[in-house]
Amino acid sequence: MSELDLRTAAASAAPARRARPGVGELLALGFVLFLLAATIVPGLISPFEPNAISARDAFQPPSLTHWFGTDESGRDIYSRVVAGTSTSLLIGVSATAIGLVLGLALGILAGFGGRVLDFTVNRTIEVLFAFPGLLLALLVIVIAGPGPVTATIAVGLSTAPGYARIIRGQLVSIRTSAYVESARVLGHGPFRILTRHILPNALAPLLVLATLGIGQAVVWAAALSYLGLGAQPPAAEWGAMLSAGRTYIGTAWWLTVFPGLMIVLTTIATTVLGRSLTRRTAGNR
Amino acid sequence: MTHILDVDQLTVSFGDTTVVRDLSFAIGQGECVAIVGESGSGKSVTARALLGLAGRDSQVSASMLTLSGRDLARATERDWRGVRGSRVGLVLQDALGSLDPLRPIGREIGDALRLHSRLSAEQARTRVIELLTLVGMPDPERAMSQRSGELSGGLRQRALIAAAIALDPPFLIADEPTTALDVTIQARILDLLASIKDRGTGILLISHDLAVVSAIADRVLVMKDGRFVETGDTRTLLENPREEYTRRLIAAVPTDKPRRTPLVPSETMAPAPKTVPMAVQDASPPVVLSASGLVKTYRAPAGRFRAVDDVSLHLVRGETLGLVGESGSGKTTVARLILALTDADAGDVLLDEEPFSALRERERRPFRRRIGAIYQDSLSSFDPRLTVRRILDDAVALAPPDDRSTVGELLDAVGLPQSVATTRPLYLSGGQRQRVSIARALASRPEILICDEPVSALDVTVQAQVLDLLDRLQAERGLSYLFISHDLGVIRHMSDRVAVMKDGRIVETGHATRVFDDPQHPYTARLIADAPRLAAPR
Amino acid sequence: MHLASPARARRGIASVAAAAGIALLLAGCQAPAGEESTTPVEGGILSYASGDAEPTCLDPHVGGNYPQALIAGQFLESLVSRDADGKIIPWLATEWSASDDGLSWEFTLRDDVSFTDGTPLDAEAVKVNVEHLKDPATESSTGYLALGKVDSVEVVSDTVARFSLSAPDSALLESLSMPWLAIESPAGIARGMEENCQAPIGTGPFIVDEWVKQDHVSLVRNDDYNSPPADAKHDGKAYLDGIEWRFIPDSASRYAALQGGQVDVLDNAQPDTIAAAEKTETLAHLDAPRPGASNRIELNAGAEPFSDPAVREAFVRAVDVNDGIESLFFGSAGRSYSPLSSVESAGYSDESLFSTDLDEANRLLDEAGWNERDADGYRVKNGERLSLDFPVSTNQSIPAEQSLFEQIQATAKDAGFEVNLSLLDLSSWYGVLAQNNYDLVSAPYTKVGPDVLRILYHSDGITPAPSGYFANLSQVNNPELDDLLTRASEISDEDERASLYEDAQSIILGGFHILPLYDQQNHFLMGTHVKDARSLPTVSTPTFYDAWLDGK
Amino acid sequence: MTPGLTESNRASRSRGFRTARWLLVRLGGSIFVLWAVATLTFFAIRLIPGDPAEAVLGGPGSQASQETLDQVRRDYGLDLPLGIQYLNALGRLLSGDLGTSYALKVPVADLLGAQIGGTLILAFAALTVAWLLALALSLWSTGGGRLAASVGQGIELTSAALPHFWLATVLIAIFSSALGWLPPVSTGGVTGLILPTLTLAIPLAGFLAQVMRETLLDTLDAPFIVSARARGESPTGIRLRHALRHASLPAISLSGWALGYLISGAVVVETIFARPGLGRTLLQAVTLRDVPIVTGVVLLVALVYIVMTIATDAASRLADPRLRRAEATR
Repeated sequence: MSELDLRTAAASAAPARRARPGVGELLALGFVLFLLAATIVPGLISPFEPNAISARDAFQPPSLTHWFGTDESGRDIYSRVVAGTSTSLLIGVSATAIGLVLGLALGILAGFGGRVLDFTVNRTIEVLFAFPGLLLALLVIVIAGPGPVTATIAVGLSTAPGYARIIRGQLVSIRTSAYVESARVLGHGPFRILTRHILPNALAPLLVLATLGIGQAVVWAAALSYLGLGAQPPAAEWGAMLSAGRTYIGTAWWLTVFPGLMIVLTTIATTVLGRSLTRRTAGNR
Repeated sequence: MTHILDVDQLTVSFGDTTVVRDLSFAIGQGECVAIVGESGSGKSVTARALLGLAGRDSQVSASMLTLSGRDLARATERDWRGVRGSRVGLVLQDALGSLDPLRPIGREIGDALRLHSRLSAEQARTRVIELLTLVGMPDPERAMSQRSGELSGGLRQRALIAAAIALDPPFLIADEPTTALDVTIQARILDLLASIKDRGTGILLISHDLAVVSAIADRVLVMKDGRFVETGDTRTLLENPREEYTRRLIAAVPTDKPRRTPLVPSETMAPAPKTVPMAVQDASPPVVLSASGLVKTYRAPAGRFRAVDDVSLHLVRGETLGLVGESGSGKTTVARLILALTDADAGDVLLDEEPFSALRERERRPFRRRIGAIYQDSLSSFDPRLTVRRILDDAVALAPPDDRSTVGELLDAVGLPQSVATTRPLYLSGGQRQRVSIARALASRPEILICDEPVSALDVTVQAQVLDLLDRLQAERGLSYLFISHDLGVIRHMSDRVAVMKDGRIVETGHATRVFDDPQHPYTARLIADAPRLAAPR
Repeated sequence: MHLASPARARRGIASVAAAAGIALLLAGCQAPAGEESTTPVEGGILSYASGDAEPTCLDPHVGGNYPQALIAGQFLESLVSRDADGKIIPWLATEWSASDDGLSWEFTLRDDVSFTDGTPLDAEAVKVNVEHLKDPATESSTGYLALGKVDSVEVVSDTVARFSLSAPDSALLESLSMPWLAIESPAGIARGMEENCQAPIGTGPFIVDEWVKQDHVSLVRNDDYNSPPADAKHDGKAYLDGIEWRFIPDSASRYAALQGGQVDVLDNAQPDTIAAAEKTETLAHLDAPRPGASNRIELNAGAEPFSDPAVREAFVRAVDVNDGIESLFFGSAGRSYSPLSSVESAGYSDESLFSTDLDEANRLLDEAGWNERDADGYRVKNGERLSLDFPVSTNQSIPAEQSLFEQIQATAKDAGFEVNLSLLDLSSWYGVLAQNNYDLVSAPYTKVGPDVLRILYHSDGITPAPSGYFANLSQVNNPELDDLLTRASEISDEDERASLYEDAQSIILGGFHILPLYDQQNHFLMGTHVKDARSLPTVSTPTFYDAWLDGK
Repeated sequence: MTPGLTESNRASRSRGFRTARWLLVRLGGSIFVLWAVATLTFFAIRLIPGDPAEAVLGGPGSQASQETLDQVRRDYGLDLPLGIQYLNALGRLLSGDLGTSYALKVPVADLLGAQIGGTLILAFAALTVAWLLALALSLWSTGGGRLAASVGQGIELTSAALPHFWLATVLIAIFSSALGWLPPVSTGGVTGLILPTLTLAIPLAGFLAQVMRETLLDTLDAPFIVSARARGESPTGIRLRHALRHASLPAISLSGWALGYLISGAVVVETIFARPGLGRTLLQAVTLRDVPIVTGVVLLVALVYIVMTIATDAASRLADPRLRRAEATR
């Protein structure tokens, strides 16, 4: 799932064309704040109990009472979307974190481990790349059994090679950068150079990468949910809602459109924020 | 003389900012007019405005803008397109960037023909070869199918000129056409422009360096803050500058300025002492650094390639050794070998007669602070996350504990305001960055500074300030400099002794005055002959 | 419109030899009232969209699952069939008789039938087929089990085959009516498994022409066909030129393809699309519940907490399923209160046992010692939560059913049950069952006749096969029930048999071992231009022998 | 000026050699990757719970007897030590034998050979369409004003964030059910390919357009664009002759990755649109624990990915002479 590769390309290639926050950035920020609220205090912003079943109220279209309508079991979709935020984001965040940590480990091995290790790790990354994302995820799930945790690990694993490649590139370019060289010329020791220059400069872009990755991880987790390998009921995870709702697309579009909208908006908002963060933190020209 | 270009009250603004104000000038057939000014003075914007390329958000107005008889003051984009290429050509700095790296030269040159003429493919091809021959491209047939990256800098610039004059436009704009080129190549390009001028083409030449333009410009327009401060015939202007600003520009050119004369006629900065305490008084000053028999080979596509071939040099306390050579001659590799950033294949570097390059990195580290370095691209040598204060603090920590400057003192020493301490180098100007870079080099109390093209990326006036600063610091602190540059003017002005490098070898070495006045090696002689001087056109 | 209405004409044994012309005439007269009675048109390829898994082998002897049965019905035929009333009728066998002790059965075969490879259908072929099914190398599962009591087959004459049984088997005819025991050409079988899996050779109205994996099976008409079951509408070859049997796993795509006319018939119709189709003039609905067991949730009595009958009853009383079935299935599924499918005449219902009564459930649980509740509202006993694992196979439970389970999960919570639903793929699901890690499970079982009860609830069914599989998932271990089921499977008198099964069902229901939901759903949607398609009353697979395409 | 010439002469003389060496290194690397993928898959699959012998016998829920299980273990060599099994599998692989499917009992190579065509047609159709969409979108969004730029970015982000299965459902609902324009399932013809292709292409186009737009903007800022405009080139000419080439470079080099992404997507898309192909085969094989097929698909996909990566790298080298030089001076 190395779209991260190109996302960094996209992110890092986005120079400071505009400095002041645009409307898009403000909207994205607003949406992320809404997501945060939905994660921390879902009860405050959802009018109904997300798992309250009422078979008689099933399939109600959006109305003033049920903003996003009700699902096949009469549950309020808006409340479920809000309740699902934490699960979905948790999957997105953990998967990204797993991918990043693995990627960091591989990247550091390759970036610092000398020629042989670099070669080995590079081949490893290539091997992992040769398993396209979903394929790797499928294998992991088949081995470890389905469920949200496995899905998270699977998505994380399959994003790892992408991160590893970026991190390695980052480390190598920093290691050979003029400022690391000038620190050597001054007489600074390797440990100091590592902690003062290399790691901080390599890690800062990772945060941005992470923001960009979360949205994609949510999308991938949703795909696993469609294959029936994701979150378990009655958890109101977006991907699960999406795939459960799509059965009824012909008769009750709102079941699948609103969770889909959340996924799309989350990805857009995090990407927009990630990009603006890149622009703001990029000390490089 | 008929005017090819008539401009009256040209004003260019971006939003609320006016960058060019009320310019009026004319250029005649076969005349070369130069606009000279520092970066940001508005000279490039002026040039582009004459092509209708000032930029999407610009507002351009002029009471008159006539190009070979066509009124372009109210030209539409379509009108402009008819003019560009056919009536006016443009040559930009940095031909590597100015030619599409993905397209063959022949296609790039042929574009103007394709757009403005009805030549058949075969005719166009013949014309392109003709043009390439005209600009002095060796083997034009071959060059046609090459891409810009496959050519050397000089050939690229020739190709770019060929593209600009493809349709023989009566007017040519050359924006810094020789900046970043080696002196010998620079001279050839200027010759080429001169020959184009002689064919009757009017040329507008844009540069920050008076010495460069003085070679071919008939008239000079000195520009500052979007206005002309002084205009006039080149000889008059050089010999009798009326304006203070023009005088500063002239003074800043280091060529032929004696060693240790300030290049900035400064009111604020005290003139550096004429005599140097140690270097001159001490009968035989100690050798602080010596390198002997340095060899470095690199793997190249076709076999191995000796970047540095048996180079020996030494540096005594308080002196400047100038290392001059064209790009690719191995200067920078020598610097890296001396700094022990690259392992030499053979040869030794001694610091105070003690082994330096032979040490293991761990053993060498304590000695590193004694050799400082400043680079051409100072920005990239700073950690982008750190502020100036932290950059300097990091370096101060390496100085001997009993001999440490504060950040404030360092900033003072390089003539920077204290407020700079809290900013990051990205937000400083080129001159300020180079000062920070010098301050950092000084912070660890070194005895030697390796200066690798420290002023090559700077405007002449800023270059003058930095050179003055280096001079002053050397005098105050008894530093020894290994000063690397491709610019003979700078080298001559800065060096006590000079070593000339060519193809990895030192071909000539000796006291600066001797080398420059009486070059022994033909290569040195050619370099000196080609260096631009402040002089009216031939 | 229920095309599989019991009103469909039956013609009995007499029609076996009837001429095609007469059959056509009859078919014209016997169309159900209200349906346009037009003359069948010959020709056309019917496009069928199957939502079931693509079979791994087209020979239903190998393994033996429902997807195989669906398609095998088009090219293979059985010795006997069943009519809409549940009565066994002749097919490849014209008549049969059992010895008094029930240990020997003689089947008389039609003498004019050949397989599509030219091999004649004879007693030897029947013998080969039974041996094929009983050979471990065949890897038969369903057919092998159904022939459990058959020791051997003896060729009495070309047209008479004698089955020797180890014990009387009242379900033998029902078993033989199933497509998993269909008769294939011995020459076809002799080709070996790989080839036979690709294109089994039978006597059916269509022939397997080509199987493009992951896409479709092309079936072409058998022009020499002459062996329709006794309840078919006509004789002779089929009207259709062939069938393109496509595999379209996604239900939404399948329905969209039907709407767009890319397919003519689809199976596994989802409840909401059934409701939508019934409102659409150009679409027709065929509801054909599968025989055998009803679709029910098994309560695993083999482990805590359901080893306590009171807890089982409490669960059954606590959960509310009627509203959910009504809303999720849009009226396409009727509530069942029986272990058996509504198509089984032996089915016995007891609605009274399944009224929702939360107070009663709470009382039962309190009495059973589950009288504390934890912070989450779940009941606790000895520090253990009243927690039920409910593995759900996403391959077997349609989305509506999964939603129903979620609703059960929610209503069970009111009584203090924690239901842990886990959605699993088929392999994982079997894995969980084999490891006995479940308290609730829904595992449909299709078989002709009430003998399915013996497979599902006889204590023998608790002993796992080497793979870990066992059929008695509610783990009922009741000697009285075992006795009833064994006797029923051996008795020959129909009435006594029915009464024994009624007693057995009463025990199963009364012991709260299962929570019946509805029949095993089996809905087909088709364009109204598809005429006279019906489902076979054996295992409710569709048959297109009588079908024809109108107009298009 | 002469040094420049000799240098380029030297460079071109060794170009053939360099290309050959490059290809050799890449091939060597590919063989390693294939071996590693095969090895990894072989051992990873042994971690799957359950007895492979059961998968042979009709999968889970089989009621096979002990003798049958033993028979199958012997037949498939499952009773041998793992190391021997591995070596056997590797030996078979070397002779091009991918084994026999547990569930379908046919040679895996035959089966996948019949399936790969569909997937590749779909993937390449989607890749092409994605390319075109991305080009059109990025040209449009960089050509118009600020509004076009914002709308363009919005479209890019939205399309990149669409899960395949959801997009497929929506496309079917609109174009098949509501409008009746396009078939929702494969029809063998071109019309059946449109919706699955779009489903795969739209999110990918979103990704590619992001990269292309950035490159386009950078390219349009480059000095050679000023040169070209100074020659009188029109905005369209600038885009077609200059910007487009540059913008397509990252897209070319991403195509290897993109193909992997598309094959991942094919698992879902082939299922929804009922198309035969590797993705659907894989999903079924995973459900049935059909080890030889899973291994075969993984290997085949890895092979396709590797071939595609080499092809795109070669294409990049061809299109961008800077890459060849960078390598030469490294």
